[in-house]
Amino acid sequence: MSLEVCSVSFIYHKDTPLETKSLSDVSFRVEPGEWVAVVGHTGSGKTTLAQMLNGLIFPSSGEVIVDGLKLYPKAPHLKSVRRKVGLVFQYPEHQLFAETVLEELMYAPRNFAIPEDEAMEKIKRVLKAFELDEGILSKNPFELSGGQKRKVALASIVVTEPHYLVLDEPTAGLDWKGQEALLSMLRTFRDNGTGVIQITHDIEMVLDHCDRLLVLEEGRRRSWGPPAHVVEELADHPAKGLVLPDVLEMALRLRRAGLNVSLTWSEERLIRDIEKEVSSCL
Amino acid sequence: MSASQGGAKEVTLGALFAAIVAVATMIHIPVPGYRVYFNLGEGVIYCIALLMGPKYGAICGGIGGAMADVVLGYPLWAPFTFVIKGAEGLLAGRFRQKRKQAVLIGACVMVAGYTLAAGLLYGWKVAPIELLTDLAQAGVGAAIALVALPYIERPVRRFIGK
Amino acid sequence: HSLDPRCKILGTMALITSVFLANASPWPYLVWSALVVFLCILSGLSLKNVLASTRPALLLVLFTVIVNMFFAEGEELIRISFISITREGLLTGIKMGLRLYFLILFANMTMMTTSPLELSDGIESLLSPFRRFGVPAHEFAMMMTIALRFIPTLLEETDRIMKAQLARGADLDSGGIAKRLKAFIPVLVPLFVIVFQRADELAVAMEARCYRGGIGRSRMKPLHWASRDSFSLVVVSMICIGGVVLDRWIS
Amino acid sequence: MAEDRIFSLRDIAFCYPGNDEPAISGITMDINVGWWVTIVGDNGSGKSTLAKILNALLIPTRGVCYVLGRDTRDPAVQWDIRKDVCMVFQNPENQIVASVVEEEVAFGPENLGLPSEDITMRVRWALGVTGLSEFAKKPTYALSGGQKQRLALAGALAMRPKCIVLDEATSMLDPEGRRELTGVLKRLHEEGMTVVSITHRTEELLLSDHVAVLSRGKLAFYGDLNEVLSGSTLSKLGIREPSSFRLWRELKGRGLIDDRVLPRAEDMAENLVEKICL
Repeated sequence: MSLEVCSVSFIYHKDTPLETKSLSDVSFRVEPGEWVAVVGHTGSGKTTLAQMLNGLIFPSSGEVIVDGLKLYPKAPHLKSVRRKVGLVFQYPEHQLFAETVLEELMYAPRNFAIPEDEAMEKIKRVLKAFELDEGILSKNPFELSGGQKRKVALASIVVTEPHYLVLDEPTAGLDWKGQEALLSMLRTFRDNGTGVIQITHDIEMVLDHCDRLLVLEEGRRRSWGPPAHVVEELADHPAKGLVLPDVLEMALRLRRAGLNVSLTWSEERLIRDIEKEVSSCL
Repeated sequence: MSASQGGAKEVTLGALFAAIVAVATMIHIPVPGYRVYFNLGEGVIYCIALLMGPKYGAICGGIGGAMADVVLGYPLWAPFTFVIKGAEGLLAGRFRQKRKQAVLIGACVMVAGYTLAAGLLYGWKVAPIELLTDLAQAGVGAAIALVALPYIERPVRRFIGK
Repeated sequence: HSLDPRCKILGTMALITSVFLANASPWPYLVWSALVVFLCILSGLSLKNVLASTRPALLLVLFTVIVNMFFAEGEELIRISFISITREGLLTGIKMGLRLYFLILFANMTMMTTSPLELSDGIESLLSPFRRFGVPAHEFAMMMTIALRFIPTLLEETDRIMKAQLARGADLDSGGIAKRLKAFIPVLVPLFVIVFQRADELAVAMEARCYRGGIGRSRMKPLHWASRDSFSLVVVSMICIGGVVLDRWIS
Repeated sequence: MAEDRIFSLRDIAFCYPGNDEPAISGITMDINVGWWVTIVGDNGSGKSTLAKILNALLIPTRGVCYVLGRDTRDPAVQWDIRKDVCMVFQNPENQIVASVVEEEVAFGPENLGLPSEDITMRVRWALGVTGLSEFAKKPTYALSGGQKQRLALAGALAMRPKCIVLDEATSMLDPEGRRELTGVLKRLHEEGMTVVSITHRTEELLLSDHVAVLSRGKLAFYGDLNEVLSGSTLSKLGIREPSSFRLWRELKGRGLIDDRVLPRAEDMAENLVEKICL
């Protein structure tokens, strides 16, 4: 049981003058209950990768295998894979359409032919997970506040209880508190056995949360592994378009100046290291 | 409150409606079993006409439809489309109090208009064939509008109020 | 190519009208063909590209020829079971087809030498004399400009929404026609919401940049009607009239 | 009225029609020419409403807003105010009118009815300042997010304004786009442009000299940058502080860095190394 991406490449507008390579030879793997962050600059191919994970587009070469099922156009199991892999687009509230929140949440279960009463159970569970009141079900999704709309949009995807959840910049447009709330929710999903794949350009946001990190640069895999390992790899040549967290940036600069501090993104740790260095210098 | 002047809102609304009609016209839905395609353009024109009235109906139908013709590579039809779909949107919007009638009137204008245009351009012998495809297209458009409109109405109501 | 767009619009209109009027004999088509070649040389368009641009419509032309051929009464030439091709049918078919083809040719040539922006400027300026009768020439052109700018954006947006709904298990390409149309509701509704939102924000952004309608507005590239515009228009009109007269005179 | 005062807000409140709760209320603040003021606050704190009041897109329902001494309630001067105070909005898509880059920049000056040579000059200048000269004839939809936002800025600059108001202008951009945009703004500011920037990215505070914090429609804090940095003003108001700010305070408290150093990783690291090695 895992979501595997094996040396995948993708070319847009193949065999036309507009041909552009968006991904080349990218591999990684997500297990249930694991949080993987995909980080890269705009145009690094991360959105293309996201759409590949649930069969909206298909690799030009290489394969995507979800729990043993290979994805290809018109695969008979395509729909069941889409149920297994929930995909949250950027600004998911832009896909709301139904007249009530209940209808909105019922949309995916109906498409996946989940019996009504079972779907109702799932809806109740998802409302609880998102700390939403059941009274919201009868409301019109368009009359909710921005934050609630985002929650409902997320819930409408999570409701089918996918094994893997892919999110493209899920915190875009949210303020700090909204971001924190969303991340803690993702943590809960991860802890309950969902494989979480978060796509972002903000490495600072994910360093503390994710189990493994995939860094993309110009469609290629620049680095892959646990955050500490990736940070180590990126230390000398940061990937294009990535802004390292301030603390890490500072640690890097101090190391380059010959100070013995660890490559850390924790404030306390850095301060402790600096103090140690200072006292040893004196 | 707002210090609005010069009708920027009217212009942007008209422009975006035209754009959405053009885009919807470019979306083709194949009919299962036949090599025939329908587009969503008609339906979107009716929706806008019924929501916003004759002015925007005419604008979105005329400009949007004509632009789709140009973009899709049929510039010769653009002036005809401009007149026909403009009138279609206008009339559907004019009689929007009764939705079904309004859509029916719009559909009649469209079918009659294009049949006429086809007669002029391709010769009168071809017109009946055009008439058939137009009838089907109009039916699809009317169906989309009547089914989708209740869904569209609520989320956009707060925008219309202003 | 560098002619004033107003000249091109009027010229095209004249050409199209005359092609409509002159359809009794084949001679005017020689005139039109010569004109097409001449205009290509003048505007630097390659004839091949111009002809290629008509390709999507060729099927239609062929269709027109065939239908006109079959449904005409007159002297029978060939007969295959109940379908017969008559002399008159063949002639009208070819004539209608040719006429249609030239109409398409002229319309395409205009589009190929005129940017949509110039076109909307031209339309605005041609309509402006009617302003006093309540024709909103400026608004009209402004709407065309903005609509043009938003078509690619909305196409992209549509693609995104379709994919988002597919990810939620939507079925956009199977089932009967009714089912398919219904499946598009979750695409249409978000699209409408986005359009209204966009219109709102864009209007504010335009007002913030001092937009207040067409009054007192100037242009970075104002249209200039030069003497060669008048000259070209006169020449084209004369060719058109000549074509029609030739046609009438022969028949 | 002092010549160097650009905005003067007196007890301003604004209520959207059909809403009982005012979006902002009781706001009194002055902004001088040449300042860079950052306004921070959570979603729904009324930041955008305040921005629109600054260039007469919204007229306060209570109180008065003076822009260069002119009352925004007077319809006769609203036009002039918008010439002097230009805005860049959050979504670059929703403020671009034309399909060609140079036409887009020309839109504002065209609205002012300027002669065409003037417009051409302004367009060339604005595209140069924003580093978009090479894109003049390109279609606008082909630009990247950061480029689109710089285009929006160019469109504003072509009006030759005295002040630029940014309404969350960086929030939809990636780090690269953000850097591109703030780079241009920094240069303009050095040349004397007044900047009012509304954001929820507190890192951007460092660009400014004055900071205002909005909280539920009220002005919770307004003062200069040093005041924000040295105290824990932000966290007390429930606003996230960038980790560099906390690091800066910690290091300063221990006497490891100088007072004049800004809380930026590179500056602090440099200073620290200097101090330790000496």
